[in-house]
Amino acid sequence: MELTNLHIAWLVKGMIYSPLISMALVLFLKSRRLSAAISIVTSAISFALAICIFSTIWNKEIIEIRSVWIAIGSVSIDFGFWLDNTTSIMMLLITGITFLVQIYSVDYLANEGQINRYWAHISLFLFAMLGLVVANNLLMLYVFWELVGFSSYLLIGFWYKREKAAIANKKAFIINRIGDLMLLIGIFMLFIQWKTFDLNQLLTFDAGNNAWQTTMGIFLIGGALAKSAQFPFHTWLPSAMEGPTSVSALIHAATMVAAGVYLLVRLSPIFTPVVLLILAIIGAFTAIMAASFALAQMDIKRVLAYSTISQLGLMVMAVGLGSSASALFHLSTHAFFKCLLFLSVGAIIHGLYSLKDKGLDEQDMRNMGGLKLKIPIVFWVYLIAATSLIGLPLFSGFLSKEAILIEAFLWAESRTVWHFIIPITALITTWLTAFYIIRQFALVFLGEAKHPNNTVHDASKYMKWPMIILAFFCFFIFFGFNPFNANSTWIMNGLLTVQEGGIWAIWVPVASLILVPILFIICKAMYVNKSFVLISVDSRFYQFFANAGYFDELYEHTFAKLISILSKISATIDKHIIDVLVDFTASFGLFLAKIFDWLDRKIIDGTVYFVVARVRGIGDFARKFQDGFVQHYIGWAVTGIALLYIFNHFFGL
Amino acid sequence: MLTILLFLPILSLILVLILPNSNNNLFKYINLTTTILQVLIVIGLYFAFDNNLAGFNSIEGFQFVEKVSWIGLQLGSLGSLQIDYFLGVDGISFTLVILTTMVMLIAAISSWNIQLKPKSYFALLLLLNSAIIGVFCALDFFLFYIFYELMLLPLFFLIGIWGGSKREYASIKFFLYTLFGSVFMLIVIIGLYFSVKDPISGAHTFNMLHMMNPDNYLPGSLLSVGSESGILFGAPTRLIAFAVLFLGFAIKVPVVPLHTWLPDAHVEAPTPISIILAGLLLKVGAYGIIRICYGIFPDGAIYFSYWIGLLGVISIIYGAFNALAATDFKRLIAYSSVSHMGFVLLGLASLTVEGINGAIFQLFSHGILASMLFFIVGVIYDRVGDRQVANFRGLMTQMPRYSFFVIIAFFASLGLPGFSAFIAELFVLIGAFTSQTTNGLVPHWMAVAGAFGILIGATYFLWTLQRMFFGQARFLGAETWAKQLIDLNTNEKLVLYPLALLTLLLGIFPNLLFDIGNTTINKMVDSTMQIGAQQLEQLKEIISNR
Amino acid sequence: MEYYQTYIQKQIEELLLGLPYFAPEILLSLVFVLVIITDLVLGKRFRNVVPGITIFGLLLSGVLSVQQLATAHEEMHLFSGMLLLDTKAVLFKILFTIISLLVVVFSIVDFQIRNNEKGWGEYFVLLLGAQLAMHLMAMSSNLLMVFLSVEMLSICSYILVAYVSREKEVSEAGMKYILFGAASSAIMLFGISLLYGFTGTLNLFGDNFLGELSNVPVAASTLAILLVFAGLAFKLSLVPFHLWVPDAYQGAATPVTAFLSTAAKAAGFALLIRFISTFTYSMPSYTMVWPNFDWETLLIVLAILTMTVGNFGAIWQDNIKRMLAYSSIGHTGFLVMGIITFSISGEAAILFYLLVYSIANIGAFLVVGVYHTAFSVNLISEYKGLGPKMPWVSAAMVVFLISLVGLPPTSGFVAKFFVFSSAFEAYTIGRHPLIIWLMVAGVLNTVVSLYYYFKVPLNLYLRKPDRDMRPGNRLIYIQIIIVILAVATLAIGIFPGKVMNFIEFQLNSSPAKLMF
Amino acid sequence: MPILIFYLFAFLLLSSALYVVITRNIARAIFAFFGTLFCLSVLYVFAMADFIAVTQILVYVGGVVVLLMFGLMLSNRTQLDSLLAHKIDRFGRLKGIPSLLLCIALFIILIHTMIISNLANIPWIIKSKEAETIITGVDNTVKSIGLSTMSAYIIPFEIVSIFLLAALIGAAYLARRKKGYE
Amino acid sequence: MSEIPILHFLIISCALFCIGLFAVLTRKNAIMVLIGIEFMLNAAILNLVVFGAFDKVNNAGQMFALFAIVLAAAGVAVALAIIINVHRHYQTIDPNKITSMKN
Repeated sequence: MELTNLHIAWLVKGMIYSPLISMALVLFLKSRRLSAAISIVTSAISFALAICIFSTIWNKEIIEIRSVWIAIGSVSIDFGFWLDNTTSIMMLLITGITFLVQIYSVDYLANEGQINRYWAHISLFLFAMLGLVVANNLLMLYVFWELVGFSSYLLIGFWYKREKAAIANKKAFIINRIGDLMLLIGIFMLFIQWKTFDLNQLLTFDAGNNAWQTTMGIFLIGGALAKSAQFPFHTWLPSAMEGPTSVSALIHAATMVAAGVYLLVRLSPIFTPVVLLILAIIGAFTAIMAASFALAQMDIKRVLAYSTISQLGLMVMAVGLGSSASALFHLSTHAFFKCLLFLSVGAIIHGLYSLKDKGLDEQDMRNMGGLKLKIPIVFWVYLIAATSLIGLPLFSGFLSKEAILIEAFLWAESRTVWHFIIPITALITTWLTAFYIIRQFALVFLGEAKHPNNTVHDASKYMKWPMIILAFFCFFIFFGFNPFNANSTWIMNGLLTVQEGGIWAIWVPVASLILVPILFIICKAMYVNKSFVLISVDSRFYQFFANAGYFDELYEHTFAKLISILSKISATIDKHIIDVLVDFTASFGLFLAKIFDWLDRKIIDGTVYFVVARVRGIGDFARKFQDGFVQHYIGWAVTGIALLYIFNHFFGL
Repeated sequence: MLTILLFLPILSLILVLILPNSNNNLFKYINLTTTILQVLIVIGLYFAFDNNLAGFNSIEGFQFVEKVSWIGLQLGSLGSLQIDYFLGVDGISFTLVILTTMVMLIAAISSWNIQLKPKSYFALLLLLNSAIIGVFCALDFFLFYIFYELMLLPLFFLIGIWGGSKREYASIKFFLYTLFGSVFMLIVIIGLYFSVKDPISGAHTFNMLHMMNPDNYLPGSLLSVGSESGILFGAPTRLIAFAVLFLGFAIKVPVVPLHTWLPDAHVEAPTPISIILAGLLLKVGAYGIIRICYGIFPDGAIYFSYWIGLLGVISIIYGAFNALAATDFKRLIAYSSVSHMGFVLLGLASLTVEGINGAIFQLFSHGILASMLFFIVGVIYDRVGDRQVANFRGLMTQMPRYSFFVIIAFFASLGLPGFSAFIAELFVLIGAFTSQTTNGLVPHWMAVAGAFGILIGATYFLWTLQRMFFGQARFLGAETWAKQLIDLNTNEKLVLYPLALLTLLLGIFPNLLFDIGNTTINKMVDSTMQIGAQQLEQLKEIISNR
Repeated sequence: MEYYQTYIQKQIEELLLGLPYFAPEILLSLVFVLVIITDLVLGKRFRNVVPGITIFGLLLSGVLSVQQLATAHEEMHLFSGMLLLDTKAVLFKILFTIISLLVVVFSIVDFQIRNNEKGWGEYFVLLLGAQLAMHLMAMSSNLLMVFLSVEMLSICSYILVAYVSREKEVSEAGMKYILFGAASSAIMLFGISLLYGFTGTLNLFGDNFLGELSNVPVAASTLAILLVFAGLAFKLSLVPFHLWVPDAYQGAATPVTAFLSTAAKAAGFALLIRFISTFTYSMPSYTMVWPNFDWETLLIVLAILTMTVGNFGAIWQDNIKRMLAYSSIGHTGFLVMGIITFSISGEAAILFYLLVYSIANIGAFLVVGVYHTAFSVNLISEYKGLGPKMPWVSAAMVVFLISLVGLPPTSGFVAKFFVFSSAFEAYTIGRHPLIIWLMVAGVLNTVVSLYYYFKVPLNLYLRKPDRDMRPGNRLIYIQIIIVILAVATLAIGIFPGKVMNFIEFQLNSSPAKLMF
Repeated sequence: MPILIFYLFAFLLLSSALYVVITRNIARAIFAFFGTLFCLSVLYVFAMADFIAVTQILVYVGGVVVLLMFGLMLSNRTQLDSLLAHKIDRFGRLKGIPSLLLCIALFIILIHTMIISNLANIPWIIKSKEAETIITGVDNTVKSIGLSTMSAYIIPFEIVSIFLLAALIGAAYLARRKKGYE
Repeated sequence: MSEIPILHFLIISCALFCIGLFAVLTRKNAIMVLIGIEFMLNAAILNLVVFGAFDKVNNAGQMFALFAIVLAAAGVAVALAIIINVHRHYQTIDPNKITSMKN
């Protein structure tokens, strides 16, 4: 059956509104089961509809469904849908992952009170996110953009009783708000330039290369960078880990943070070269920076948070390089494996809840170790996801990551030598990525349990299946039949014409993969076999071999130290420069506020007081004459006459 | 119908005065009934209201018009004086009339627990009600002025008798400030009256609509455009008159730096009065600017637009920073009002259809949200008699329902899409942004600065949320407070639900409100730009000829 | 001898012709004498006979005055130009009657007057004398009559101020008042003698008065006019002749203060208007003023000074009567604002203002009297928390004060509006730059006046009483009067048309050239 | 000769008036006041107002001065007892300097005005001289005053009677101590 | 009359007026103040009489002078009564010491 636009509009509306309805219902439900059920069912409906829409529109003509929302003066704001391949992928991704994460959450948050809030907020998030991706104009996009931020705020603050969560969600929202306003200003500038908010018209405009458009571009990317936690806005994301892990998985790894990339992809046609270059630089820098931060983390979720930032950096870079398709492709693959990583980490944390009772941090990797056998399901899905993140062949991560890297090298090739900094940075990032994720893997799963008598339980039913499903999506087969060529994947094909990698198509995978085994060995030596080294102190020779020629120590003292120092430096920069800047801005704001407050009290009210005092002063002056001496009264009166006369006489009154 | 709307409270007032003091509970029911009836009437009017009529400066566009000669004097050499009882609403004023009845209803419900001298309280409240409706409906300047001044007195007592600890200071400050603004208006009113004549009868008139038509100005009069006589102290009298009127209304809006009465008055006033102050009184100022400053002196509107915009931006940012520094919850909200009203000014200054629509929308939206916010403050103040931010922590655990509304109100106020404030601020900013390119009145940087204000707005609201509502429950008054801080009761929910729904409704379907005013605003912008530019040209010519 | 006979005959004929137009005054004189006699004969046994007759006489003279409205449309020069009867004068006379009636009623119930150790017969006698003097002031067209009527009002006022002689402050007030007043009238008399010397006539509306005055140097005529003006300014309490006001008002018994601040002031205005109209009388256009004396600037400057001094002086006062005294100085400033138009509308504005102001002011003094009687309080700071104790009276007080501030919907607002209007009209005609400043000063003073007036409701309602106060004496009748006055204040404010149209109509019915 | 008398009395008038102002002895001041008034009445005669002169002596000298004397005796017995007022500090006198300056200034203004107004040539006076309607020594002013009182000035005359009655009643009221207690 | 210029009369009256004023302003006895006022009044009366000499027809000057004398006398009587009243309360008639009412 051929679906008309009208039908599709209904489908889209159904997809968007079903979570909204669920939110409205769930918000006022006390029942745990019912609220979960409603929320999940509506997500499922959305997912089903998304599939339906996807199948209708994939690789077909772009469909735009318009209806006017507000029309005032020259401004007309639509509430309409823009359905193209990008949208349909995003839709699918969002609804699918949300659905899975929701199922996961049933068990994950089984012991939380007021759980209906959670379901409502997740539904709200889904609604907002879907609205964001189907929006046919920038203002509508902006509306949902903010709503997404709002739901993220609510979800980060789910455990609002925790002081840290309260601070974290505020931080997240405010940093996002900065970006939002930049975006809004950018949208307005765009409106002034082209008198429209519509996305479809955007594509027809000439990118041009003037200062106005560059400024506009900078404002526009500001919003995206904040949402995608890119330098210099990245600090909120690690803090956002204060929310439940399922939220981190869904919002702060798979979907919402990717919205920034989505926006960049959407807007990339109108970016001037300068803006694109800025994007590439910021993306690359963020990628390597975040990756190096991840190395130094001990909190299990923070490692992943930095990892997310780093991966998003790669995507942003890809957009900056003009390769939106690879960015979007990486976005999709990353969504699955990063979500899976989070979910498995969540399962670990959930399994280690008993640590909490002992006053230990259940998220600290130093308290873990040797979990491989205790929680096999989690172990396996984690392994798959991590492998995908590292980008080993046969996994989806390989395809997308290599696509970006190859694009980067191709891009640099056509430019100057200096431009190679960016692809090389990206390459180093992939190494670091491998390093930190192996490190985490080693710390958590390998070795021996730090707290052997601790009870750990594996993923339960509701947690298990979503992870397993996600794990499937980490394999190449879902994206294309050629495990080595990203260009053959359907997503890439569906998005844009892609250029062939040429020589880089061989070089880059080799370069990026060559270190992985070595890194694995190093990590294992450093983090797993450390105890072994310590125990066998008696034989230096033995030790030399046992330690593989003291490579461990060598790494420990050079490599690791260096990395540790570097990461510490980076962390310091983060902490003492960016945060200080943020803090400074905040304190400067407070300072300004104090000044204004003072102004208000002293100057403005002071002026009022001054006036009042003058008034009283005049009154006092008038009063002086009234001294009670009647003769003085007469004297003043006569003086008055004399003065009046003199005035009249000399000045003609 | 407008007369009924106007005099219903007066009738109730008389009823309240007649009834004996003994039955204290009766008065609040009378007041409630009155306000409910008013809301019903307004709902009826809403359906009878024709959105397609463009009012602003032509009588044809006004609806529910009532005109009765009120004071007619043959003043010898002054000519004859014609003052009418002249009511009517157009898109702009009708929006505000709707707001008035709703806010009054809210105030009536939130006055439920008034124990001190209920008779006087409700009598004054009813008087205030009538006066505010009158201000929005009056089309005769004299009538407008009378209602405008009449508002002050009940407020003085309502703040002064039922207010907080510094109520005396606050009430007299409020009174002096606003009177200072309005008495100067009197001179301009007289000047206008001398300059304008009724085109039909030829008598001097206070009819605002006649004042808006440049043809009705007597040639050679002080406020006429095209002659030497319109010069005072070397400047065109019209511009001076605009400035004077603007000053008067700006105090009420309030505009930084004329705002310092507001924090005191709002903080000291009892909750229902704070609601009325923020929800309606501030709107009266803005309405005055629109109807009178812009309507009668379009040349001034154009001439001063830069400065009005600047004042708006200063108010936005300054108010926001002050809210950030506030330690008193209510003071914070009060300053946030200053900030939000700055948007109204910015929108007006832009003189674009979008900007002014946004400004009117902001008036309505802020009316609802400010009511909600002040009510929210009132809830905890009622319970423990304290509202220092630092004295509360983790209220969310203690009062989840309450916090739910707090979050809605806060996020609606900080401009979250889906709520009315977002639409308002959006359109104001669109207007401000497009102004430079379409009519060149407000530069871009002001729009950017206005947007910056939104950011600070987010900061103080979120900070307050974090400090007061999140975290572990911990109060200054410890156990006692914990016992007193019970969650919302039915009465309070009855107030908060409609408000929350309303702001949501308008956020999603802004056309409900835009439709009422749009035609009128279109006309307003057109005529203001056209007539104003023309007049300004003439004025410049005269000045340069001197 | 025959010459004298015919001369006298002619004079007597004129006298007889004029007498009918003099009926209210004759009646007042008769009642004056009657009251003296009744007081002597019946005063001790029937206390209320004297005030009764006074009220009756006032009413009757009021009725006669109203009747004069019909005849006074022509300008009537009576008794060889001693008096001039026109609608303006009649309207003023009606105003005086209304005020005096209120004052008499007030006096009857006033604690001080009622319980005066020396009785109250003389009090009403003197009130009647003052009333007669005011009537004459409104009609004077001869410098002799001007001086005579002013002196008569002054002397009666002096005694009235010093009437409650048991009180220390009363006698002090009387002494200050009489010394200041006598000096002022001496100055005025000197001015009159100079005017007489310069013109050779005492008749202000004679054909040659202005003409002769134009023949002397400007400086000389200015001096003479200024000296005469000083005497009037003393009655009006214009700056700098206001200094006696606070002391005298504070010291005098409350009804007397009410009388001085309303009736005496109104009479002063009647006379001032009459005196100034001399300088427009024989001018070709009624808006034209004799060029040798700049009345406009003088009045503007004095109006600004007066309202400023009055209102700003009031800020500091704690004694309610002293505060009201200062405020009455301030109101003089506003009233003078109405004069500068030299037009009917200005005159009408003044009449309206005076009426409204008098009602509100007497009302306020009545309330002061009630509080004094009921709670024995004199200071504003002692008014704490009294509002709810006497709800109607206090509410009425608020109405009066609002009216005095000039806020809608009270009549004070309309009055202020008219006065400002006439000032504005003066500006549009003459474009005198100071008028704008006068209006600005007026506006600022309004704000200032709010500040001190509202100290009263502030204390009445907003503050808690220091001690438990119970009204000693409820004074039901006076409360009713107060409420009626408050209602009148509101009613005139909402429907000013009737009153104003009446005044306008009456004034306009006189020939235009007489109007100022 | 009469002119000399005029200037003599003018001198006496002013010097006695000054003495009244300057002297500290109240009793002497009152006598000097009496002298001043007498001198004034002489000047009235020079101004062809014989009846006024007589009235002046009767009313003022016979009435006012006596009244003042009584008033003084009633109110200021102590000062009358020690005819000489007690000495006050010299600087106390300085307080009068502003007043003195004010009076001198006023005097200058007045005299200046009188001189510039060229009194002898005021038109109506000249006209009156020409028409010979000035009062001369042979005119019977009493008669003319009597006629005026009964004709043109009858209303003021009657009013004055009421005025005096009011003043009388008032003064009597104020002076007595209590009702029925004279 | 004719031999003495009007100006001379007026100089005398002006001087008397100012002397009276000086008394009013400086004397520390209410009765002396009254005397000063009488001087001022008499100065004015002198003016009236002097000018009245040229006004034979109406005789206004002399009439006015007559009235003025009478009024002044009445004024003195009332003033004295009040002053005596003051003396009863304050035991002094120095205006500078009777200042219970002032700001």
